[in-house]
Amino acid sequence: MHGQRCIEENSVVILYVDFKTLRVLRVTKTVDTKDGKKVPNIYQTIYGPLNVSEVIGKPYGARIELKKGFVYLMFPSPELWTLALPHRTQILYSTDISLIIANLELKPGKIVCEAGTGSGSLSCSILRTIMPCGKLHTFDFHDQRVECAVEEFTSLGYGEFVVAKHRDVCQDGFGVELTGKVDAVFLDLPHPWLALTAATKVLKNCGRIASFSPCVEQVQKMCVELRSNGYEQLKTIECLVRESVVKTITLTTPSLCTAKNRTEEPLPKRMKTDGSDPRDGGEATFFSMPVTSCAGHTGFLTFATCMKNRS
Amino acid sequence: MHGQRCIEENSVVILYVDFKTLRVLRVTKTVDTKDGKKVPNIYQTIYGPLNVSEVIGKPYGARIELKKGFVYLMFPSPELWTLALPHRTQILYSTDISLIIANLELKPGKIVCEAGTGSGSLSCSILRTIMPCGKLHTFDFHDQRVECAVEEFTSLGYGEFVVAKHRDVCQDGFGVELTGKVDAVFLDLPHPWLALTAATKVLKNCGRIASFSPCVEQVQKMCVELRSNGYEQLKTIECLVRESVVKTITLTTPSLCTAKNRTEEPLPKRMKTDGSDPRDGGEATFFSMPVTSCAGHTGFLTFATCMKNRS
Amino acid sequence: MEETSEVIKLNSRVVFCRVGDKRILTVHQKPLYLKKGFPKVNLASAVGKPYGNFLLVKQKEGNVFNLEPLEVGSAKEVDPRLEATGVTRDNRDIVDSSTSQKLTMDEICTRTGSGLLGAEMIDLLVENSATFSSKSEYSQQKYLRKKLEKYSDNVTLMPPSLRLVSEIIFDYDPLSVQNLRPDTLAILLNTAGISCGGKYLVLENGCKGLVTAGVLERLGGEGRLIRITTKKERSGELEAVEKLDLSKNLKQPLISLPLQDLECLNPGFEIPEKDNCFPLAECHVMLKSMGCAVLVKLTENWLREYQVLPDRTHPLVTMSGNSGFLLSGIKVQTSNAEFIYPVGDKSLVEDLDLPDFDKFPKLASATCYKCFLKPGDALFIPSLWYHNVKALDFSVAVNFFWCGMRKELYDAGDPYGNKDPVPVARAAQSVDKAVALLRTLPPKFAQFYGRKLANVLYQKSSEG
Amino acid sequence: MEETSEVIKLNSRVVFCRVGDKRILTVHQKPLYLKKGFPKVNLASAVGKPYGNFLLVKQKEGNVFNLEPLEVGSAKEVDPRLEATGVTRDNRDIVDSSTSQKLTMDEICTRTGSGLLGAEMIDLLVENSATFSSKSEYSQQKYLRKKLEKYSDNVTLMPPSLRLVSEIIFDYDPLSVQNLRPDTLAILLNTAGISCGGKYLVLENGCKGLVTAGVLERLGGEGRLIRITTKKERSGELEAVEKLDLSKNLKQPLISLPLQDLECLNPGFEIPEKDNCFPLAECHVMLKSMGCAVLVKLTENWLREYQVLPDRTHPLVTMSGNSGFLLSGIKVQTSNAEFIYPVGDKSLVEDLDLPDFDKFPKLASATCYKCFLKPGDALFIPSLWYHNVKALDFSVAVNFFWCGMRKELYDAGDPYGNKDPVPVARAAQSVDKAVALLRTLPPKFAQFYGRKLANVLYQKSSEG
Repeated sequence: MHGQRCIEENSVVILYVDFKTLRVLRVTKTVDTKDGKKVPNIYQTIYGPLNVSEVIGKPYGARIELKKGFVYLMFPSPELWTLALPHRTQILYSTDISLIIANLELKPGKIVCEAGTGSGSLSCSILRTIMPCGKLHTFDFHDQRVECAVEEFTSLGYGEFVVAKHRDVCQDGFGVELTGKVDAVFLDLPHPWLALTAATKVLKNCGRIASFSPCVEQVQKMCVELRSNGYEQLKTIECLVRESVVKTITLTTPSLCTAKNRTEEPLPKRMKTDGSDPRDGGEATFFSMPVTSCAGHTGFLTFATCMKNRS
Repeated sequence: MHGQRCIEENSVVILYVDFKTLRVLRVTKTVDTKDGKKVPNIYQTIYGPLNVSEVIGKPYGARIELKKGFVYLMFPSPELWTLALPHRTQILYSTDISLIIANLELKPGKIVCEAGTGSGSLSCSILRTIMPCGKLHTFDFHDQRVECAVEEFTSLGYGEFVVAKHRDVCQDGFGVELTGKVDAVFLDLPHPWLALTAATKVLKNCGRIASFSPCVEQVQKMCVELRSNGYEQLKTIECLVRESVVKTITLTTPSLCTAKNRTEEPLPKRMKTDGSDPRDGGEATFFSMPVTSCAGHTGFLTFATCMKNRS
Repeated sequence: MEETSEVIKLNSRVVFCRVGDKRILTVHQKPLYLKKGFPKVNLASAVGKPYGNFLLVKQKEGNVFNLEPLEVGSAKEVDPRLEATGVTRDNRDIVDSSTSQKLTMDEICTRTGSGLLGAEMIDLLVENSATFSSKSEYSQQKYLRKKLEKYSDNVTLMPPSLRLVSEIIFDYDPLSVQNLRPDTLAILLNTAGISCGGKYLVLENGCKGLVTAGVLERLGGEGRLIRITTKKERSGELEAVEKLDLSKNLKQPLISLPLQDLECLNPGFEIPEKDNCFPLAECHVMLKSMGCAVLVKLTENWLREYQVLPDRTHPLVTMSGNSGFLLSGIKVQTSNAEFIYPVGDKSLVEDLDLPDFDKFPKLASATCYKCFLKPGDALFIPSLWYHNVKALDFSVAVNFFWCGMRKELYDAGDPYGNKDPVPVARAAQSVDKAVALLRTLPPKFAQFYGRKLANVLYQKSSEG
Repeated sequence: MEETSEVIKLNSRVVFCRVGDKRILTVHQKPLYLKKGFPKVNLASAVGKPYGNFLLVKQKEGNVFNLEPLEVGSAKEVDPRLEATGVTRDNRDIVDSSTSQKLTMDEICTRTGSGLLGAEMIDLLVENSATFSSKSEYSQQKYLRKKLEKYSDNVTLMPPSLRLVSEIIFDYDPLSVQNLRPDTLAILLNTAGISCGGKYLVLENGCKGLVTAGVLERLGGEGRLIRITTKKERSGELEAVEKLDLSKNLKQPLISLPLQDLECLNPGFEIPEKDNCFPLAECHVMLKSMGCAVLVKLTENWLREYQVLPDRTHPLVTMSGNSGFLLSGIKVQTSNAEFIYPVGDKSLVEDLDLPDFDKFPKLASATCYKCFLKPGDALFIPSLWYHNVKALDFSVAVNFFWCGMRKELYDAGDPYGNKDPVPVARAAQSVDKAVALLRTLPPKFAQFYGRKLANVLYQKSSEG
């Protein structure tokens, strides 16, 4: 995946239109019309039509001029994929994904089980981390979701590192062939404790488990069950991210402090930035402040270690 | 209380030694020794002995020179009292106190019930807000605590605005004489729902209730009971305070950016402060950053309105 | 001090709460339009009734609703799923299809006769929704909220309070009050120790008068609130005070003072902004270095609100990210006199530009304000302030001395007003005499009585 | 790629966990002193056994403990009240009197025979404490923790992982890694998209190599990690890498590059500090204005940890207040060429200091770096960079041109290397010819085939 620098036919590209508009684009020269004809693949954007066959051969990150503006062709990293993908379920966002990967101790070569697959946003991040010699076994009780996920994994180039199955792990477990072979299990289920016996079966000694739940009651129940199933090092966390907006402004002395004797000691200014509009004669500076409204809660993450040489 | 600008005999003063060391000082000219003799009241501090009779007549905020340094004589505001008082129980800190007072809609003239009294740190803030025509009825099931609190309220000048009683409100209620006369009730009890019937009895229509609990389970139970007792506008909040440390430093250009062509564009500096040590030839500036470790949890505050024209 | 009226009065303000709508209205005789597509409400129908829960009941004539108090026991519990706020801003829901409701609008209107539904009718909507049970918790909440916002006949009327006013103004547009969240306002008021009868100064810019309103409420009509106003005072600047519906008596402590009148006295403070902590960090450094305050703190507060429902307890999915910074401290006495070695009306320090710190070590602790005067500038020096002037170039200074006391108290031979007033000079002579007398005693006695007399002198003179 | 050994090996590193003590040790033959007043532990006794829970068992000779694996089913559940961390820092407890324990130390030692207690013996201590039941929850936890820290015979041995290494280093002293909390490290590694086989550059200063260790772990031995080192590289700079016990193969991607070697290429970035967000906000402005990155974000993250126990669920009473700021963005292609109206090897813009924006509107979007050269200075301009030089005074410039390509590819008559290389000039001639040919067609056709041929030209030339 790291060797692949240029966009090829049948690649998947994330079309960056603006920071709020990211679209999944499959690079084909033609598309089929309803009546079965093949016509050139033209993708409509607010900046005008994009002739998709023209992007073949461009490097990822390339800027494409359209009639009324430009777009970027981005590599489908798990983060961009998460922003652009069709949400079939509530998805996990990148902060929680980062913490899950770190706390499950994932790295190349690890064997991981995931239930449910959902929209596959976590799956992609797991795959990027465990490739090229690890394996992800992902399960969902929703048939369609599994089908969609398999197709997407393949188109993103993860196909050979993932096994996606339609199964209710609470009832049917993760499969006997995985017994004692799994390094980490991730559960995003309404009743995660129902999958705990199955998880314990497939986990190696000192294997890690993670569970994502939006409500305190689920966490409370899960922790009781984890302890009584011989899990240790329980840790329940929540991570909130606050973004700061950075704005370039033209500095004026506040009208409240216009006493004459202060002119020799001007307000402190930040370094000027060369990139500011050269037509602007004023002195550009900037300030940053946290956003007014931010995500207050996604869910609680509970982690534990499966101890097999006791209990 | 606002007229009182100078320290008198028998005043209570908070002795500010440093930001970590605040002491309650009762201004008496003499103290009794163990064998009943009266001797001059000398208070020992790390900066040397303080002859207490000398502070009589000084204004609050006065600075007293001692042999090895100086101390300040502070007015016993509820905030300083909270920092200096002998902790008989876990106390409420000023952030939670601020929210309780605002959400109970306290102002001069309000009638308030509080259970338990504890160390009296909230009581003092309530009293300051409802004086001089409101009244605080405070209850504790611990006999000694009530006695101490009464003594302290009197010495701080709140005596006539507070009634402190030794009573278990969960069993015995707030007293029939208060029925329908109370604007606000505050509960800091392990099982606050046990006092809910009693609270409903004394509260006016549209009166406010607040409950402080450290654990989620208490909050869960309390909310169920509040709803089934006809309370509305339920709100459970938690407020965390993060302090920033501000340090004055002498600015040096980071060693990583010593390229010669950058000397003409020095690092941005903040306004110099006149108060920095005049002996220091360097260019003093400052930075602020949040503290490394801060309070992560005190308790959850649940507020509600008692609706009496329904259910 | 006055009691809040416990019944609703004509021409008073009330907080009007309906699902998704909380605002402050004046109880007029005429029915009010509340929003587009919603019938008029006759608030006057609630006059004389206690605050609390009401039902919207359609009148026979016109599309007008009256308010009728909910009788004891008659109300059905409002669906607790709706008490959680902030739900509407969650965008992770499955899109709600408009065709999933089996009942048509006409059927709804026929069944209710009024176009409004009681809480008990929501069940009907839910039962007849094809997709409700398959929705996620968030979507169900969103659905119920949407329906109730349209059809609910439940209204609560409350007396205005700072709590409700600050919540309503903040929720409507946090930036209109510079993100001054109700919890931050609460901490501000309590930290400042506002209480009945006190004297306070407020410089509030762009917060719609929330701070002023809060101080006035806690003053209870007694004391003084000096509000510094700037040239740019806009209309609506005191919106919060108006919404709080304070009586004339409660507003009486407020006086305004234009900033210009203060400026010449301003020793150089920046006006704290709240975008980031730098301006306040600067003030922090100043307060500490001047030694005029203790327990100086710079803080930021986070508010987390929780949805607490059976089996569905969690923090709200959106939160306010920013409510500025608070700087606090308690003023203490600074005593420059002891740091600058004064003798008579002079300091012993010869050269203030290059002082001899070995000889005058305490000078390092003194607070010093410096400024440069240009031709035409004037500097106001308050009485009893030690000062030092240095001419950088050829210069002629013109001094003017205000006589704050009666004229005869000043020394006639001292046009500069540097000398002690006549009575002080005389008192000093008396003290000198007393000292000479005490010195005739053995040292231990001289010391003891010296302290005692000094105490008497201090106390009696400050009583005067 | 390699498998972590599932049994403990001699001379490998293990994470040693006992109540209140978590650290990374090397499994030596010799017994280890762990702390004052605590007997030696013979880690070698665990060699060949799987990671997990062990009991400390006293040996007959010497004050040495061996590690014996806990047999299945033999362990008693560790008191769950102790799983919550951060309890010890709470200072609101009632002071624990040392006389409240009825059992003396001698009695304890007699009963256990070893000076260490199993978890089951803690009950005995609790039963014999006069004050335990009257303590608050916090005090009980503190009490139990103190006793277990002294007497517990339970030990867990784990293989080192980035999770454990980053927790141990951060918990020991957050300031030693500039408050780089494990969650912040996790977000950093994931946002950077570290994966096996990639090429990464790390400039890490004062974080004990945590970032380097994290990248190496995720590279799995393949790819490249260029670590920029500064002159001040201190010992212990790569403590995290050492503690992680990476094999030689896993360390192989790491190469160091001194910052000095980079400096001449540095276009003027500040090194981001993490004290506050200003340095990163500056970088944010630069990245945005240069147009070289999208989705540029400046974030701060809060971590809340919860104690989840039956009837005692709450966030921990202390938390980390500060883990710095993270700046992230994704690099995209910038194309100055289209903004500066190039024709041949010149720009059409006549005056770059006072450009005519009406005539050249796109110029406003161009990125421009400016610098001043003093006598003796040299400026390296990478090939294919458009540049403009203006002499402020009388000046003689000495230029040196590197020939990155074979010599014969350059135009012999162009010592400045400004002209296109010979093959390009020739290709241009061919293209001109093609254009002239296409122009003979009707405009619609000329346009259509022009695009087609341009596409062929682009694709084929980039394939080469």
